[in-house]
Amino acid sequence: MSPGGARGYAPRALAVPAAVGLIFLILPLAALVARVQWSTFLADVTSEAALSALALSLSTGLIATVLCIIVGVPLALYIARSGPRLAAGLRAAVTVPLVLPPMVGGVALLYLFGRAGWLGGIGLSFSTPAVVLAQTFVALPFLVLAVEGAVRTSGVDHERTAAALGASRWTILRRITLPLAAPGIVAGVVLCFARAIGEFGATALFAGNRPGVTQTMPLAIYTAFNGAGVSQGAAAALSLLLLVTAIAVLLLVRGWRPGAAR
Amino acid sequence: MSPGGARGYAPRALAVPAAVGLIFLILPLAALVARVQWSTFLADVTSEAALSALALSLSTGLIATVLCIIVGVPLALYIARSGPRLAAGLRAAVTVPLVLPPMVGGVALLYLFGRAGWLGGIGLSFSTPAVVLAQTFVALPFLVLAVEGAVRTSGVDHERTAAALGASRWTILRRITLPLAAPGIVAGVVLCFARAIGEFGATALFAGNRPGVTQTMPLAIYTAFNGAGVSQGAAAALSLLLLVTAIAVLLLVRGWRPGAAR
Amino acid sequence: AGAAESSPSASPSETAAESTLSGELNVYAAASLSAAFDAIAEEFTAENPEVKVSPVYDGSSTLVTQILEGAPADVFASADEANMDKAGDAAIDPALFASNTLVIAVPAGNPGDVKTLADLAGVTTVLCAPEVPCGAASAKLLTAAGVTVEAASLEQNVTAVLTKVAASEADAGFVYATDVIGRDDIEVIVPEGADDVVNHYPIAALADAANPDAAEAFVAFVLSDAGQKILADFGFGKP
Amino acid sequence: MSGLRAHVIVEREHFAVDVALDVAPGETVAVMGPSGAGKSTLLQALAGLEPLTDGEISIGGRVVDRVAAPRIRTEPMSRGVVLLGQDARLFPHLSVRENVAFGPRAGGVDARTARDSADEWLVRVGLPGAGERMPRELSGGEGQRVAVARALAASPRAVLLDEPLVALDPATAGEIRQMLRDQLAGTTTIAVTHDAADAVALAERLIVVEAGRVTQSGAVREVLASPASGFVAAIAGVNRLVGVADGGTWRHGDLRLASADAASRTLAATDGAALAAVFRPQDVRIVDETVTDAGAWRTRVTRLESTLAGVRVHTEAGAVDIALADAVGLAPGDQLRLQVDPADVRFVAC
Amino acid sequence: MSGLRAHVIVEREHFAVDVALDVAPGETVAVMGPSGAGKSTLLQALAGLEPLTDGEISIGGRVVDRVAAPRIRTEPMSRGVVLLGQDARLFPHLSVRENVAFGPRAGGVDARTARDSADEWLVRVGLPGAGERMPRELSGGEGQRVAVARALAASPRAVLLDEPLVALDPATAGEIRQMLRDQLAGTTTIAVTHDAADAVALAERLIVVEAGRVTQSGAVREVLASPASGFVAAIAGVNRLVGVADGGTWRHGDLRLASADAASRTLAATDGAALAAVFRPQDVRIVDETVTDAGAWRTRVTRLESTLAGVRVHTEAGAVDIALADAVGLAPGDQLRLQVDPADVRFVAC
Ligand SMILES: Nc1ncnc2c1ncn2[C@@H]1O[C@H](COP(=O)(O)OP(=O)(O)OP(=O)(O)O)[C@@H](O)[C@H]1O
Ligand SMILES: Nc1ncnc2c1ncn2[C@@H]1O[C@H](COP(=O)(O)OP(=O)(O)OP(=O)(O)O)[C@@H](O)[C@H]1O
Ligand SMILES: [Mg+2]
Ligand SMILES: [Mg+2]
Repeated sequence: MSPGGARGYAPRALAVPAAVGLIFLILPLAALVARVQWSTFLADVTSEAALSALALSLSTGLIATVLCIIVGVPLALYIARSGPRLAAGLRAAVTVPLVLPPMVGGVALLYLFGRAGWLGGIGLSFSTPAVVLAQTFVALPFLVLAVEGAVRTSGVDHERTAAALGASRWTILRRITLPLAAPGIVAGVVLCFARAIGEFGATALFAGNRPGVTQTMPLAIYTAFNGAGVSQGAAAALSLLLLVTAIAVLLLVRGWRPGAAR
Repeated sequence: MSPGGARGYAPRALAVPAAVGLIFLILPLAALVARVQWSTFLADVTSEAALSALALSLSTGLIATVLCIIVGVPLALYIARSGPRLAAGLRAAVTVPLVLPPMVGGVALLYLFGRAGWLGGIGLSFSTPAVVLAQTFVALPFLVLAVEGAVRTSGVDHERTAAALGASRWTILRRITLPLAAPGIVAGVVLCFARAIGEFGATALFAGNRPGVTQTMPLAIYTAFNGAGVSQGAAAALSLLLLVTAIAVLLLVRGWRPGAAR
Repeated sequence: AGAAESSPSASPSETAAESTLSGELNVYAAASLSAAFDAIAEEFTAENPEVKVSPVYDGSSTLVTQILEGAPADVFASADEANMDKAGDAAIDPALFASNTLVIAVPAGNPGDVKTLADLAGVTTVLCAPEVPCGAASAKLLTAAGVTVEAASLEQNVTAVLTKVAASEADAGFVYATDVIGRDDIEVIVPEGADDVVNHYPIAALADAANPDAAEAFVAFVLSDAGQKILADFGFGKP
Repeated sequence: MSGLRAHVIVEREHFAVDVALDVAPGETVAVMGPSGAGKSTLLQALAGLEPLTDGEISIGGRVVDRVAAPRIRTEPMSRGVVLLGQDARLFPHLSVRENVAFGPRAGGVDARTARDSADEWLVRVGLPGAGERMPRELSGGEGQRVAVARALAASPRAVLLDEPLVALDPATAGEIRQMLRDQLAGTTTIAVTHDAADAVALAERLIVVEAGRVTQSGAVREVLASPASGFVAAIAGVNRLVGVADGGTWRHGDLRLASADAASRTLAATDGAALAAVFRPQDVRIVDETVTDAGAWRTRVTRLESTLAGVRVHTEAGAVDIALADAVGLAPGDQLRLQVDPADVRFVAC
Repeated sequence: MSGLRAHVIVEREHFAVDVALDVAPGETVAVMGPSGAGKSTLLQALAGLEPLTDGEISIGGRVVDRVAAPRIRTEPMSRGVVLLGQDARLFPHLSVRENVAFGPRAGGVDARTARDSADEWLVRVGLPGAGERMPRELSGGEGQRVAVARALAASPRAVLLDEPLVALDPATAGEIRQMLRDQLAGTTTIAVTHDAADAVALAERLIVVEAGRVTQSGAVREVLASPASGFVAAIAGVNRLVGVADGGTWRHGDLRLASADAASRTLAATDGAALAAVFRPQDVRIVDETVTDAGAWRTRVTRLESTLAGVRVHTEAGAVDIALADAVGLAPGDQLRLQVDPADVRFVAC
């Protein structure tokens, strides 16, 4: 691919708003980093509570992302291949947990899975699975909507060609549909994982804030931040830890750099 | 478009996880609705505080979305057309506000734009623009990543064709790139608007909670929820109001039903 | 302003001597209690080595919602009586165990030159929202002093007020005395009449406690002299 | 190997295909027709990519598509038919080898075997060593050849080829045509083409589709020799003038042709009916105005077309091939007198 | 209207194009070459879609691309050149009319005018009334025609056409060819094609590109008549045997040809050198083994190809066209004796 070609022909002036956007995203972070208390930084980020919260965040975040992929990609495919009316309805339904302030989402989950809830018998609330559930609930819409956009953009022509070559539906899915929509799926997974790992409100309500069991990084940050008598340096340090780890994970995931095509 | 063709060839068994996903997204909402106190519902949702919060949420949410589009689409285009390494770096930068618990994002914004912050001179604190800024900060990554995925999926071939027909970069952008990536852009805008309108943590910290000025719907819901002596029925009612309005707005936006192509 | 519905049942030494308590004890406590309760838990464990105390800190209203929805809590320590009331029958004989008073927090260096309650009217002041306990208390204090303050923002909790003040965003704000212990970016002014607006902290073992004996013991320990001393060390007032 | 028998009816807003065909096991049938006649629609319906409005399709004796009750609709992947579409549409994220190996892999062949067979196919289409390349690194003709290899590598019971030799230069096209002939021997094949040479070289039978209907069909050379429509005359490269049989002669304007040997029976049998005279432009001569022999007529030049051999002069009544030198000074609008030897003319009912 | 002068060097990993060309203002030049020869790469480089590795391009006397300092690189949209790519690549989200009106609109023409002109162009390519349709509702040939209309409607200073008539049946192709001839008269044009008939009908000059280099160029008929390579012989449909000039005769195996009139000068001038004999398959006859006249030679059949006119018998030394009936019993491997009249042979230096 010729460099000129691969880059397309976006107007050069767009570099200005693009730079504004980028700076706007990065600058607050810089301001945050500037406020980290480096004297206690190492102690803050290596405390047992911090590390166990980080481990919990990563593991639940990854499990939630996997769950989101398992149910979200099919849902996205289904919406992408529906007629305009049905698709609009389904998309609206998927948008719900996105619009709901996460705390309300947590309350809703609690109403559903809590003691008096319809599915209270399962006894999920206030356990590690509850964290995963809360994260899945808030992160799923991101995956679904991003993947749906990508699948719709890539169209059905290649699927039809594959069908005409005798490929089964599963083969088509695995070898054609998903790889072709890969950039969008990667975007969706990134959004999903990031949202899951940053999830606070719903987890706080639905899963609670039990160190080692349901206290994820954002809850630990919240506790550090709200804890009486503690300065916010610890919270900033923990935020930085979460941030660096999350981005490292995302960079490690191979698909994270989809390049042009394999 | 033949129906069989337009629907592609996704395996039928995927309907099962898709349905699971859909139900999982909808059921908690149903549980929430079940807990709404219908006796006070009308009073709750038509109280002046509720309506002014709703109006504020919608207006700031829309402005934030527009801001996100203005800076986010160029940024997405730029990332989509960058080489794999640069793109990975830029994507990581964009992911930051996504991973950061919104509360921390709010603190970061405060450090940056607050009176004592680097850009303190602007004097944004406790004002409606601060709400917009907080929403833009948390919502921008969603737009950027979703749009980038879609633009990358749709490729540069048609842009090249348009260039070979003498179209300027702006014309190509307006008539080719953006329309072709429309499904993904719509997805991105939905994600962005929903995230902006549901934003709580950053707004609470950065903009504060001034009824009529910075008290958006999620803040009102939180207040109702935390209000001593008040039952949570009001919070549920307000959540429902926010939800219905947001989805109505999304359904009204014409592009929300992109169909196959115009 | 204490409540004497419950009396300390046993002295700590007695408990230690006879301790047959064991298992996990989930203590749901208001966020503002975190530092103090960490210390209490440590002390309690020292006396009851078989008991593993797991404190869970969050806003009182969040905690009470969770308790009502079946959270595995044994003890609930609320930052206000309203949320304890919400727990209703779930809480067994709530007892007040601590109190807290409001102070005026100003940024280091006091840029607004705040000295009295009356000065708050002329500077950027943030308050807690009237719906939440600290807001209600602030309003009471101001009303009592006859000062009208146009709040720049009605924050959701004390932390938000503190953050705004620490960031010099606001020139002053009401927070609890215990919130500012050990902070060097904040200066504290104790307003006149603060003692008249006291926030009381109730604690109770829970009816659904999985470990009722330990729960009862923990509540007793908090109310005991040893517990009270620790609370005092963290700036809490007598119940 | 299995025959294919179908009655395909596809209706669209402004267009309908209604074609019945019956291809014997192992037979190759060519389909030709003007642009937009419905050829691709026909193949897509056979492949299962386009739903039938009505009709029925059976492959190897098994009904795979039927609109009338009991409704049957076998999916494309289960028909055992492979379609090479009009667009090459290689999978952009797979290497050339992976593209070619796609069909065998989908059919359950193990990776190694599929890979080797893909490499063999690449040799057959003249692209040895191209396996590692990505589709975007191919030229148009190379992509077309990979698409052909991909379709054939799927070793189907029946093959549907939609313009397999498009985008190829004559030299390469000749080689691929030969390869197709060899490889498809014994495979039931329907090939849409725009080049009569393909039909002659590849197929036993030719079906002409115009505006969604079959207008002519039969052995390839027979169809080309007796064009039933202007379109077939154009692909056969012959003149076709419609006139009337009139007492043993044929009339079209001032052109009268007497029956010559073989044609006499046709002429006699269709007295008074419309009848087309078919003759090659190279058999026509420009003659003097003075010539009034049988087989001469006056007409006007409509356009001049340069051809490989010289110039083809199109007139209102037939075209005539002349040498380059003879075309000097000729222009559209000129009046000409043409003549054809009745012995060179075939009469075809219409 | 402006001339085009270029030296295009594009290097890729396994492939390089190095072509110099000079097209006079208003001239039409055809480019032919085997699949993968670099024709599309050449056009893309001229259009600015493919960066030069080296060389220079000027259009209308203005340098638009130069690798050597001072580096110049005018963007595709500013070159005043329109490229009709090998893939139609219609904009899928725009109606047919909007597709055709795209160029004019991009060039600043107002909506109404662009719309009307688009409709005119649709009439010219035989698709009146198709303006409202979407590209996915078009057949392959219809899409191709819309792409042609879209390219020409942009009224460029120079047009680059990459196989404009591909995917069209002969009848439609003839009409579009005529339309192109009329519309492009006076517009500088480079047309890549695989059909010698297109080159003859459309272009004044023909440039043959093989493996990235120009191997022959000149007036179209002249190039076709004296093929300098097997590829050109194939597109011209003639035999080309390479032998040596040897004292006034030409030898290739046991085939000896004496100079006939026109060729004698060439033969004499190139004594001892390699020389190609060019003759048409239809001028070759199969003769008895007993014939030992000049112009006869023995060879073996390699394959039989059905053609419109009959059968073309390919041998190790040249092909011969025979009637269908005469091919009965002939098979690859058979020995044949062929003969050609020296008067029908052209000798071409190589
Ligand atoms: N999806 C569609 N919706 C509506 N009409 C269509 C659609 N696809 C094709 N058509 C129309 O149906 C007719 C037949 O199209 P088809 O592609 O079968 O033609 P074709 O014979 O293959 O032509 P070509 O030789 O140009 O490829 C055309 O008139 C075309 O415009
Ligand atoms: N992006 C690319 N990267 C690497 N090689 C390429 C690329 N595009 C084309 N090629 C190679 O460059 C050569 C020339 O390709 P080009 O498309 O110019 O051929 P062409 O003459 O147009 O052939 P055709 O008649 O088949 O269209 C081919 O060998 C092709 O494989
Ligand atoms: Mg077709
Ligand atoms: Mg090409």
